[in-house]
Amino acid sequence: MVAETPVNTDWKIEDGVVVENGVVGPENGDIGRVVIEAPGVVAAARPGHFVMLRTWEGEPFLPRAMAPLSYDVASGRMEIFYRIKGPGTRAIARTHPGEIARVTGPLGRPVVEDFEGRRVALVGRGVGITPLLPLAEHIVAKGGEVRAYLSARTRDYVFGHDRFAALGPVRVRVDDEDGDEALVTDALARECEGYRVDAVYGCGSWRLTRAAEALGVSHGFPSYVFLESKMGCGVGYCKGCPARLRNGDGYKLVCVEGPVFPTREVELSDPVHGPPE
Amino acid sequence: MVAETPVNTDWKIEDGVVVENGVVGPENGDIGRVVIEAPGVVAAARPGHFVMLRTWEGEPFLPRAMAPLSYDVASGRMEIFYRIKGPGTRAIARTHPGEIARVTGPLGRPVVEDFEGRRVALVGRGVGITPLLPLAEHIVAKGGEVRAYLSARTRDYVFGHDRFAALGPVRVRVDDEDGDEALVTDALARECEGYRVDAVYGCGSWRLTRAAEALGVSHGFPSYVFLESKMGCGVGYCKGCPARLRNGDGYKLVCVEGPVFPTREVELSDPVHGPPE
Amino acid sequence: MKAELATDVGPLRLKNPVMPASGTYDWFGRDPEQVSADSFGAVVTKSVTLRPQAGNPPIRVAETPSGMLNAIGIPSVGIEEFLEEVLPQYHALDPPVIVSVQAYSPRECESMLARLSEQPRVDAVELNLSCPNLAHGTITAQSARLSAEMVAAARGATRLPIVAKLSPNVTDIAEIARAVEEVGADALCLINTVKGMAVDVETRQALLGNRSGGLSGPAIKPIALSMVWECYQEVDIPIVGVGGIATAEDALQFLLAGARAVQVGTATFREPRSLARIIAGIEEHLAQDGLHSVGELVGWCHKGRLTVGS
Amino acid sequence: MKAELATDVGPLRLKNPVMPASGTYDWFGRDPEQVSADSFGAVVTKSVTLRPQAGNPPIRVAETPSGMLNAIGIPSVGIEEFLEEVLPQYHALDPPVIVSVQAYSPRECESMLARLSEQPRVDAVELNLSCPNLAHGTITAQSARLSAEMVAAARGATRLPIVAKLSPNVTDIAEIARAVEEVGADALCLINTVKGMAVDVETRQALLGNRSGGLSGPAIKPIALSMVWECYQEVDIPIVGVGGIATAEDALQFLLAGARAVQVGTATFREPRSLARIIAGIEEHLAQDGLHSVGELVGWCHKGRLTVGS
Repeated sequence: MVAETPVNTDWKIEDGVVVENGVVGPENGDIGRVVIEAPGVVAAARPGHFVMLRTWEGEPFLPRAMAPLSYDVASGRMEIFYRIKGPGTRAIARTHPGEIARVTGPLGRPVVEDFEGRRVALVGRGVGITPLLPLAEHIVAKGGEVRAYLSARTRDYVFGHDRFAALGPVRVRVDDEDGDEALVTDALARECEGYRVDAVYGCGSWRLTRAAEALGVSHGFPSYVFLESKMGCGVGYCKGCPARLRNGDGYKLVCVEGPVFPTREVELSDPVHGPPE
Repeated sequence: MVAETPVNTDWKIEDGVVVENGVVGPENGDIGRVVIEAPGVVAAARPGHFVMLRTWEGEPFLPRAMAPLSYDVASGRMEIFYRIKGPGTRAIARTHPGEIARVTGPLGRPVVEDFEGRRVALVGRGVGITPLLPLAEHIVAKGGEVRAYLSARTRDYVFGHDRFAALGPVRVRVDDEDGDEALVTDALARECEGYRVDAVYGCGSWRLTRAAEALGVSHGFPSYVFLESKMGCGVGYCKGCPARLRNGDGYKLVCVEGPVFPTREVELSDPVHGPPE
Repeated sequence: MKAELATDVGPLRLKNPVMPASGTYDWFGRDPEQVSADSFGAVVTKSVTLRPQAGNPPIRVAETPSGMLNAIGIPSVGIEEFLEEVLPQYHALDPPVIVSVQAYSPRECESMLARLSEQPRVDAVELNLSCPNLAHGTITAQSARLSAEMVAAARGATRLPIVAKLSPNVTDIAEIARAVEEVGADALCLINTVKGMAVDVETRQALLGNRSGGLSGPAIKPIALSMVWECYQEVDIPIVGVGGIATAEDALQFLLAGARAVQVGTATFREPRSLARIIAGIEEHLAQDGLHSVGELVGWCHKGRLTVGS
Repeated sequence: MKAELATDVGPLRLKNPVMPASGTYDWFGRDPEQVSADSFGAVVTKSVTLRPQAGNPPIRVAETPSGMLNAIGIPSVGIEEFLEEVLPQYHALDPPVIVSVQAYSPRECESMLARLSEQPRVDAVELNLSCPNLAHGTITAQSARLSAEMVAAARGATRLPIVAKLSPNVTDIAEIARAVEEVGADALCLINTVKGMAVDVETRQALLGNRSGGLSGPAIKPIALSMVWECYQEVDIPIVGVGGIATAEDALQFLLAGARAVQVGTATFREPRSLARIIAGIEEHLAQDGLHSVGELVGWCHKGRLTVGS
């Protein structure tokens, strides 16, 4: 069970500054967007990385794991979308520009493959869309092609839509227009017929990731999943974020062995109690 | 041990608003001044009353007992000076105008004697000066005379000086000009020789209150003390704020049986561990 | 449809499952306008002792992370003055009155309960078993035998419902729970405060006058929940859950873990309207979830998992 | 003058009194720039078991007021892989290495300690006595007899300093402390996590995969302090204090109550630089108070009160 590639210890703790913060979409909505200036972490971030974020003193005790939509090295800023659900994300929502955001990162294992000439499908839903954008940019920068399949409750929550569109074709399904029975992976299924796909990455929906995996199996391409998990520390100390391995073969830690796993390795279902925050 | 006069249950809980807040005196000083608009509590307050104040969510868990310097019925505002010492007072210091201040009050037993024709000396030190001003105003309004004997570390901390001066003679001793050996009660001692004093009230210093009591004994006037205490609830539920009675005769509760006691009833010394916050 | 908030704690019928913890609310003959004991499921008096006692010297309370320590020491006017001066004031109140009793021996317990049984306005007694037992030099609630002796003495002296309040400072709470159930306790109250201490770095001494004290508040909620859960599986008598409840959600967690009613303590010190808010919150939650009564939730945790969709 | 931060925990000499709690820091062969285990008073490994084990299913951690619950379940590569793959990496570190050992029987304990005793880079062992004992169906640290058996087995197998880590979930912690002292423990580590539980109101089920878990963090500091205080009066071997320490002031409180060293656990999850900050804070406090060494503070609480001026 000793990690075969070294655990990421190249993270830093940085007192970033909140630059923008507010609710996305309808005013009483439950999705926030915060922009944080933390140049040290931003400069080191690669696709697949995440950060631990704390914008409050006192309670709650633990920081929150977040996967930014984008990192801008020039401005030193990262952009994070978060679902306002518990005391931590409510505290983030209350934060004002100019206030300090303690950021620990970049954390986890980045996606470092060479994408030259490779065609990659990205399947995301809700805030699970966000870690796919840095990957999309990386793939294109490395000479690959991307197609994004994005799903959300409403059009407001298709985060980074235009930026995905600048990188390749985008298919979108939103519940309130298309119904929540419609799967954005149906579009991927159709397109797989006439287009070679070399890999798919899913995030934010077990159902969509399972559908993507099934397409990979039938068309012969590998599939990967970005896992989300409640975390204690994010850095490998607490062992609190296990991903169940397939066939009951124990666990891997999302924080230091993930967050990206080949779908053949991990169970694609909810860890006991519904989606983590 | 059942209270002989009814316990004050005429308090209310009011969401007041912070109107002003800042440090008094030098910028790095440890004394804050906050003005809170809470018209319901202000309208009901009498001399001797105090309030429980909480301007924060989350930690620390308990509100803080505060004795305002003044209540202004017209504006519905109260003015509180506080020593920034622990997590509660640090949280108050961080509060901005416009934010909510939860006020429970007025609490405790007010001073309701008739002061017609009576000459009262008031002896206070530091933030312990503040509960004496509402009393001074009350005495003068009721046809009595007041003389204030005020002591502080520096002149900045002689709270309400001008307002005391508008009501009667004021004697001041500040450590950094007069030395901390000088007692403001020495002035009271001298003046007692040529001036009839009918009562003295002390607050904020065991030493000064004991000196005032001694003068009362030798000149034949009663002395009273405003006690401060760490409190759980402030309203009589928790029994957490005992004042030691003289001769080991048990305790009275500062919150519902005080905060003002005749000095002959209670021990005038520190409850075990130094001055309460 | 309005959900049914009423709940039975053994022979005791409550109009809702929320009451103050002993020593954290006091009836002074009337309430402030915003706090009405008439809305409580029951009222619980502060503990009364046989003879008057003054309580502990200062400092009696200390704040801790998400909680507080107290070393109040049960100031009490003694049972006789309690019956004459204090209890009659409770006639004005609507909810059942639960008198908390602190006895230092089974004999004291017997004699206090005999006196209380004669009173028209006592609906149940809560036995505080957590204070040091002077006779044995140990704490009653830390011994199954001593706890059983105390409850048996109470049972022999009264037909009033007996609620046994247990201490969390034990190796095996279920052992104590079974012991008091066996000798006739009608209900358990879980848990009393957890032993704790605060040190003042300035004076380099224990902060509390009594050196150690009892920890309460949200900090201990996980401990209390665990003990309610465990005892629910081990005994048949109903459980009143207490320990760190500050919100309706907290109260619901205790109901789900197996409590039939809850007590709210330290939260009242922070916010005197806590009980009213928790009662309203429970009602709202039941309505939202389409439940007919509080009773449906009690012990749900033990039924096994719901299937959760993807 | 610089104050002396070094402290002895029995035969173990530490350059400062601050170390991580087992399972809350991990040495991955190197540290991030801002976290340096070389600055710690000691390093403590996560617990190793005889055979490999995977740990508990999710959910493993839950936040609670001022604390967290964990039900990690001691994932372990097993002692052989630990000795081959993990321990050699610790050679690169300067501070003493304390290996935390989780044995499910005295026999397992013996065999693991025999293996550890052969290693050049093991400076002490910490016995985690708080996990369920499979053989007896009870928790070792909840029984003086079982605890003594385990420590005696360890003592028979090694000359390494043995630190016995006790559980707070007992009626009488001093009884357990005396029992392990008698059979040769060199030091106590007080306290392990407190048993607790979280309930998810949405699913109406226990939140943790293992249902109950261990409560840690500032919430339990008063409980830990009280047990350190109590054991300091009851045993002669040194105490390592642990439970909710997040600041230098917290650490000082434990020293005053009688701990000779402290462990920092949950605070590291919030702020990975906690240990460094606590070490610096203790040094600053000693200088401010004109103290020459950490040792002067140890157990000061027990000396009686300072006279406090008016």
